[in-house]
Amino acid sequence: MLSLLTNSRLSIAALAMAGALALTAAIPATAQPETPPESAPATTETPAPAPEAATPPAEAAAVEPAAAPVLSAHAAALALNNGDTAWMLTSTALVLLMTIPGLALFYSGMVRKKNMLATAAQSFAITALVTVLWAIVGYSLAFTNGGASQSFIGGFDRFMLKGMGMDVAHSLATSIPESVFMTFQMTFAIITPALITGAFADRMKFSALLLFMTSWLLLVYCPIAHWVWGGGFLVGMGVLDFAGGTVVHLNAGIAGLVCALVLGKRVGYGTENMAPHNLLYALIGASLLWVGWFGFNAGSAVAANALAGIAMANTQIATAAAALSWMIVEWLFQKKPSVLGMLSGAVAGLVAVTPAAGFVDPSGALWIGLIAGAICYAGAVWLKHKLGYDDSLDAFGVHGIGGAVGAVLTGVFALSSINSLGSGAIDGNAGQIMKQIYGILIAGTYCAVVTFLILMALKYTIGLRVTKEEEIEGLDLTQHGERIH
Amino acid sequence: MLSLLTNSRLSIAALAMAGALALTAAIPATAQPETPPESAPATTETPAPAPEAATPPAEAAAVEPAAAPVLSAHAAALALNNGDTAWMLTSTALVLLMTIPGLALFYSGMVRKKNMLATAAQSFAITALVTVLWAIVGYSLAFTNGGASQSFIGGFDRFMLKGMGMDVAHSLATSIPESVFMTFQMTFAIITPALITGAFADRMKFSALLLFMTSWLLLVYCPIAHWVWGGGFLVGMGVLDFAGGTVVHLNAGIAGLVCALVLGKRVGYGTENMAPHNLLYALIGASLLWVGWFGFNAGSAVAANALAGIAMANTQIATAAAALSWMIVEWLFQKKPSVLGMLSGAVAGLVAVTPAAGFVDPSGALWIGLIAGAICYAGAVWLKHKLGYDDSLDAFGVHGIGGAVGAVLTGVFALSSINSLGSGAIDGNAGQIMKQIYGILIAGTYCAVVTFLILMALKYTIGLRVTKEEEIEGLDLTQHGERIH
Amino acid sequence: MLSLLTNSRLSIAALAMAGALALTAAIPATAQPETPPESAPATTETPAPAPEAATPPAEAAAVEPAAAPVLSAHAAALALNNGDTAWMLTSTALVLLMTIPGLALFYSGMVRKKNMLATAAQSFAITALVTVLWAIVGYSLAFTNGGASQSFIGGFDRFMLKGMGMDVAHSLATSIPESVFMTFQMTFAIITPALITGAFADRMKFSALLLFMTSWLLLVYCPIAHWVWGGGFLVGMGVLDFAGGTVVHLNAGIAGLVCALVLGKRVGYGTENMAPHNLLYALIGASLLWVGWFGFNAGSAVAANALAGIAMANTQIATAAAALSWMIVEWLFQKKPSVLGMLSGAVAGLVAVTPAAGFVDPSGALWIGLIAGAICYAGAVWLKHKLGYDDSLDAFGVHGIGGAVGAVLTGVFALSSINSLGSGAIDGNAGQIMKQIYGILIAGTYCAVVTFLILMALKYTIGLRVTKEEEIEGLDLTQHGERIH
Amino acid sequence: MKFITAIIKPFKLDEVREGLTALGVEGLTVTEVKGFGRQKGHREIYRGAEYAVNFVPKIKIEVAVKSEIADAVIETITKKAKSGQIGDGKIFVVPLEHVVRIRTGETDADAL
Amino acid sequence: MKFITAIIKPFKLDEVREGLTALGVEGLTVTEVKGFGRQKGHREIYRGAEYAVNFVPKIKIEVAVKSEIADAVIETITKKAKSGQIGDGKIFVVPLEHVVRIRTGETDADAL
Amino acid sequence: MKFITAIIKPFKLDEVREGLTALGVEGLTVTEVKGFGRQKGHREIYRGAEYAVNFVPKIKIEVAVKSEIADAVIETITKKAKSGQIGDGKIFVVPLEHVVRIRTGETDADAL
Ligand SMILES: Nc1ncnc2c1ncn2[C@@H]1O[C@H](COP(=O)(O)OP(=O)(O)O)[C@@H](O)[C@H]1O
Ligand SMILES: Nc1ncnc2c1ncn2[C@@H]1O[C@H](COP(=O)(O)OP(=O)(O)O)[C@@H](O)[C@H]1O
Ligand SMILES: Nc1ncnc2c1ncn2[C@@H]1O[C@H](COP(=O)(O)OP(=O)(O)O)[C@@H](O)[C@H]1O
Repeated sequence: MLSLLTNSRLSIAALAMAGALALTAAIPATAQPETPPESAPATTETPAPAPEAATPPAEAAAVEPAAAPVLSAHAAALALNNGDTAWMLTSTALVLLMTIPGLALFYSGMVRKKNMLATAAQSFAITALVTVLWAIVGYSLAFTNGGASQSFIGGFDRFMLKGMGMDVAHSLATSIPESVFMTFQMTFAIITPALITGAFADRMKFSALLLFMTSWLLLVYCPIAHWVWGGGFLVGMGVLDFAGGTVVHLNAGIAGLVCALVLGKRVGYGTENMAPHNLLYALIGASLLWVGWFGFNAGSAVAANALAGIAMANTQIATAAAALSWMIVEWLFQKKPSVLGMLSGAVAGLVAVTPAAGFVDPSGALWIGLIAGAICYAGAVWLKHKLGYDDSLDAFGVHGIGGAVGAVLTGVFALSSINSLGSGAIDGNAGQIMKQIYGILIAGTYCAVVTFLILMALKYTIGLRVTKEEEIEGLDLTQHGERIH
Repeated sequence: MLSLLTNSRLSIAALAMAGALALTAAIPATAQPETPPESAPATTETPAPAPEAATPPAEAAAVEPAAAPVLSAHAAALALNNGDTAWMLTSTALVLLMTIPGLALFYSGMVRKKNMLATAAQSFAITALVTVLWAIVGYSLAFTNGGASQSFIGGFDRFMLKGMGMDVAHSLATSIPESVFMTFQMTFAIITPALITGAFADRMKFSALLLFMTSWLLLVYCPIAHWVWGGGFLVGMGVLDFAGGTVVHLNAGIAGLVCALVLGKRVGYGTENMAPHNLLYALIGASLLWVGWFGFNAGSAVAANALAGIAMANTQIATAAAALSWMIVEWLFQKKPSVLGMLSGAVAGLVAVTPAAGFVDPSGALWIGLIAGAICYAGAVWLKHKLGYDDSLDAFGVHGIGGAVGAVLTGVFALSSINSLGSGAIDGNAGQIMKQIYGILIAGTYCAVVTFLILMALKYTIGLRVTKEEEIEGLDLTQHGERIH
Repeated sequence: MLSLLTNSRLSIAALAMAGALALTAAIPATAQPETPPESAPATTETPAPAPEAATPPAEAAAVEPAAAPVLSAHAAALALNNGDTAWMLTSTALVLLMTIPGLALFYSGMVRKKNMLATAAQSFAITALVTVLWAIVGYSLAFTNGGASQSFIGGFDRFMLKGMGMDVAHSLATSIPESVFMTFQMTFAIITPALITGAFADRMKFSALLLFMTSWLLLVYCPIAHWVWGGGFLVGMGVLDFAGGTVVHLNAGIAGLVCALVLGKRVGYGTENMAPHNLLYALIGASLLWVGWFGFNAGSAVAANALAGIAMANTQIATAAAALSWMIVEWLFQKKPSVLGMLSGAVAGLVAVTPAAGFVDPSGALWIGLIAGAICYAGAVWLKHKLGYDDSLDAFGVHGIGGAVGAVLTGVFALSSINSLGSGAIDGNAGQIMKQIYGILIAGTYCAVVTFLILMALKYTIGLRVTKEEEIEGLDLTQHGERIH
Repeated sequence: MKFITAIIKPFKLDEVREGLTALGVEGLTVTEVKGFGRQKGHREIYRGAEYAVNFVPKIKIEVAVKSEIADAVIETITKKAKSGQIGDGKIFVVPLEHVVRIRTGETDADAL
Repeated sequence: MKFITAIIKPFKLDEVREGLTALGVEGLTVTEVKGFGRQKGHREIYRGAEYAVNFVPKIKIEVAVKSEIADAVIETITKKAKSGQIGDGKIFVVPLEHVVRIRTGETDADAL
Repeated sequence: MKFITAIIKPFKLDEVREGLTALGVEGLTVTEVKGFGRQKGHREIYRGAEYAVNFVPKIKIEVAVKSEIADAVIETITKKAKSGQIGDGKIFVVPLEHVVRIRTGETDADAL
């Protein structure tokens, strides 16, 4: 699927068809509704060594009788653990930091001066837009129980967040208030669409962007998040995705590729100088992505425990390994180790370790980083030029490919000694690799098809792209009436 | 009062008089001294669902007999909760991040190149200055028990922080060490004066700035903080201010307006091009303000619990709503959604939700954001030009107006189901709105009068403003002997 | 010793000899092997007021029987405290933030435009490099038990981090998972070499940098960290170093001085304009260093308790005092308070309070800041020009001198009422000062000698410095093939 | 035709441009330059390293005009750019042989 | 010899440079300038404060050539820099008396 | 009078300025420009996209002088700006008809 998707000459019709087929195939495979969302990776933790893990359920049970009548199906009584809550409040701040200013700067530093403000503003505007959408209905669709349609999508129990009381938790994380869980998940819903903007940098209308992202969040992100985390059908299939390699990165990467294909190349692509204006901003951005990713990955333990600890260590190690790996490969092929290369490698490592962070040990993380750095180098530097699509800032090259590599390698390196919920090929469970690939195919296909349909709908109504003149003058002035002086 | 204050043609004498009157009026209303600071919003939490809330007092009581003899009136024995402490250490770091580099960049990106360093340096220097003042006497004045004068000002029990031992807590927050409480409050005392600098950007002497801020902290900030948080008379009046809408934002905004009026307009205002030099810095700054504000608002729960959780969720939602609201209004009126508009809207939302964060539910927060974005747009874009004062970076337009809007709307949207300490008009308690307005009037008047007096004292001694030549050459070179190359 | 080291005319041979002698002298003084690392400052806390401090050991003891067979000598069973873990996860993120983007920007803003990317990239590349080295063998060498050689260096029990299981803690910090302890310490190992780069900015080859840092980490940092924190001989001598004044700052400063001497001056030093290109970056960097240092110093309590609280308060106060102190001294001598001066003062204060943060009270911190600001001003502005070495960004002037000043003043201001493990001259224990000086001499000498040997080895093999042409063209283009446009 | 180059103080640019437009000049080209002259520069100090910056920011205006209006142009610039303070700048006039408007190919007076 | 100054649109620079190289021109000097002319600028708005920016980014090419090839050079620039849209720019030619190549001290035609 | 334009290497600016001051030249104007000539530029690579930058940073000095000292000025620039390496730059001299000092209205030689 992945290789299909990267082929720009593949007819769009074929793509849509493949997607439809894969989806149809997927439906029967998931006909076990009402599965409680108990086994979502985000909650997994090795039960033995964490004494607090034992207590909360007990307390929760004790408290539940009184609170039960008003609780929605996805909810549970809060069994507050202040330490876990402290870490999740912090993690939420860290993941927000990834998008603003992290991703905003990472992308802004890579475009030409005339588009720097507009590029950063896309991340900022998406942050505001998704927050409101998530509070109104997005969270509810992704994380509540959808009843009959639970395998595919949640319900409206938390429409406008009503019922999210002070003594309630989500059943995925009973030791923290549901408000914290909801906001933490919100930051994931924010960064995913923001990542896509790298693919179509320098050419989408700001108004089209807002409409595209609104549709994409509700039609693509919320369902897929529900499948993987909200108790939907992918959970039941045993796909391992610790912190969102598939939901966030693969998803954003595939959507980016479709955007790049549908919008077409930038004016002057290949002939004009499109060198990044100021990579120092990109370096600040990549650094904040790195730091913030501790919240993303270690926060996905939804507790301040050994699982969070190992996720943080693995994140750090894989990221560093991938930065070095990209650097070395580039040094060999291009004679110089570029700064943008180190940054790109680091981000590739962060992406690839995301599904694996709470399943592998540090040597697994080291390998994942080394492999992801080299493969994403090939994706961003070679494949793109080979196939000729203009994925401007390599949303697909880094997040799509990195996400896929990470998902597969999670199937290779997962160890049950780290997390009882998952074991991979080196742990004697070679079948996990196929499950991982299956997860990639289903999510990737669905994402590609629906993204394509949304783009088409917009293209033939309000239009997606600025005019050629506007593109040449730059998005800062034409979309926002401002510029950097 | 607010509308009076915004009228630049209002004679200064009238202003001073009005202030003096309001103050006199306020004094009798607060003749209940020795009120223990039990009901300060910062400590409020729904007692039931937080199991740890029950335990600490018990332990505290057990420990107290031994420690009691040495404790000051404001202090209590420490009943350490590591989770709460972890979150408050983090919150302190987050609020510091708001000022440096957050606010420094937000403001610096909006001025002309020749003043960028000096503008950022004002925030940095204030951070250093206020830290030292706070440690010496500021904290003591604001947060200790002033004995006979307790309604108006604290005492000297913590002069040089003496007595702040390892086993002591502030009675407002017994689960965290007093050192953490003191430092957390310090970060609020830092950002408040720093916010004012936006009003007189590009024209105050650096030496005058240091003296003004020293006086202002001790004569304006410390008393008002004491009235609201330290057990002073505003607590007893039932004014709701969760995280400092009045103490911090309204206060800074009013002071800013007075500064703008007293210092006068920038040379060339209205004729020369004063376009912001680099709004990307402003975007970084606004983003860090947003992220750091989690520490400001959720940290004001002084615990890692459901109150912190709802405060964080509300902060996120109101901010996003205000960013969208300002953006849409501007799009309608000016034909383009500017980046600076989105940033300004976000900050307006952050300001407005500050007093409300721990009292309202997410739909209240959504409304607060939507309203604040639109009103602050009017304040910064319309009112200022209408009345003709030069509040250079809209300290009053955003913080003053946003702070007032937030205070009033807290009186509208507060729900006792969120926080037992407060209920507003939609909860059947319409009288709360008047209390909120009363709080605004008292704090605003006091601030305006004393700020004015301080400025006058400095104006006729060392002088406030750089010379016209220095202003034209820029503050970077003339005040600091440096520049951006 | 310090004054010897700063004398550029001191013959290198003499330096090496002095080092060798001091080392020989040190060996007998440390002939008590097998000392358990119980008294390392990082774990110290006043035992009484922290109720959780009592519990964990008990639990640990209870769990140990089962887990004991597989534990390495340095390890213990994990007695998880979620609050402590939450804070240490956060602290790790904060310390990483110090290096990327903090230090990267602090340094990058001070160089000329043509070297800005390369300078920032040095911090970024070191982050990646040290992470991998630390995971493979660095952590093991510094923090495991070296058996017979334990006084000098750890062993290979954690080679590739094997055995770092989910239920294991380091015996220095039993309330947090070893993975968190390891990653927290990793961030210290990252920033130390990165600090050195300030000394040789603008002239080292990128390839030489990578090899130098690899050798330096393993041959200098790991041993010294082991002596001070890993149970090595300096612990036994009673040297007080709360958060790494000697291991990190003095060490980096001395190494920087040796680098500056060996590499020689920049082309054009003293004749060409080498004014910092953009001090706003430096201001962002210094601000992030300040914020991140809360993780560094308060995180060194390895718990979320009163010790962390006082360390944070002291950090804030000393930093502010030093910023003001440098500012005032500069104002007197140079007629203007420069922005770079305030930033430099703040960093000097951060450095100087590092060894003291968990041993002194706030007035001690105030004095430390005031003294360090003034002395480091002399170091960076006067001594350097006097002696004529080109420590480009004052790695020695700020970190070396500040580290030494802080170490000595810790011996002056330490109070046993703050931390039972240390008392200084004002507490009646004047002898502590000599111990502190002894610590400086031993670590400084060892560092100087080994750094010199590594540099010589590289100089005569692959070469250290870029060619004169490359230096003139700038490192961005010549080392990385990129530039800021 | 004449090719007139004027070095002026940056904040005088708008006034000069308006003055010239009023005279009927339809185009001009502006460059940010640094001037060295009687007007002094400034000193910058960074951690004790002192740099004397001898150059002052100036604006260079280049305008090609028909010989008939050259004097009026010079006079207008002189009037509008004058602040009376040192550093007001200079005007240089060289003979202009030939002009082409790229868009249309028009030449000389037609191209101005 | 002639000293030719051309004001062109920035994105035409590479084409013009290649055209001149093909003609045998071995050197030229480029400056980023701002042009005022028939082509309109843009407006920026910041919190209600509106700024009309009348200047448009342009590139100035300066090239000294032997008189013989001056016409060819002018023609090439005209051809390569033309987009047909307003704002394409102008070419100015002034007589050049003397040229020196600093490195060698060669003068005039030899120095070009 | 002569209007002398010199293109030099950036790091030679201070030497040239001092040399000219010694000659009695009281003013000059400096512009940052990019030169194309025999000296090669550099290549930049960003994620596989390669950009050849053909232009090299240069400094342009413009100085108006009395004809009498023109030769001395040219000689001084040649001497001070020479590094002997390719890319040292060129000097161009055009006749200068008229000069005005804006502040005083002085003209020609008085204005220099
Ligand atoms: N001989 C000259 N050649 C070229 N530019 C000059 C010359 N003399 C002065 N200038 C320019 O004019 C500017 C103003 O000159 P200056 O001597 O400072 O003051 P004033 O114009 O009042 O005499 C200088 O900064 C420089 O840019
Ligand atoms: N008289 C002039 N003197 C100097 N530069 C001029 C003159 N007229 C035009 N220019 C330059 O040429 C550019 C293009 O001119 P413009 O009038 O906008 O369009 P066009 O070249 O199509 O007529 C201007 O931006 C300006 O830089
Ligand atoms: N014919 C020319 N017209 C305008 N500028 C020129 C010309 N030839 C050279 N230059 C300028 O002189 C600089 C140096 O020329 P170059 O050929 O690189 O070396 P050299 O001066 O040593 O021959 C160029 O970068 C360019 O700016």
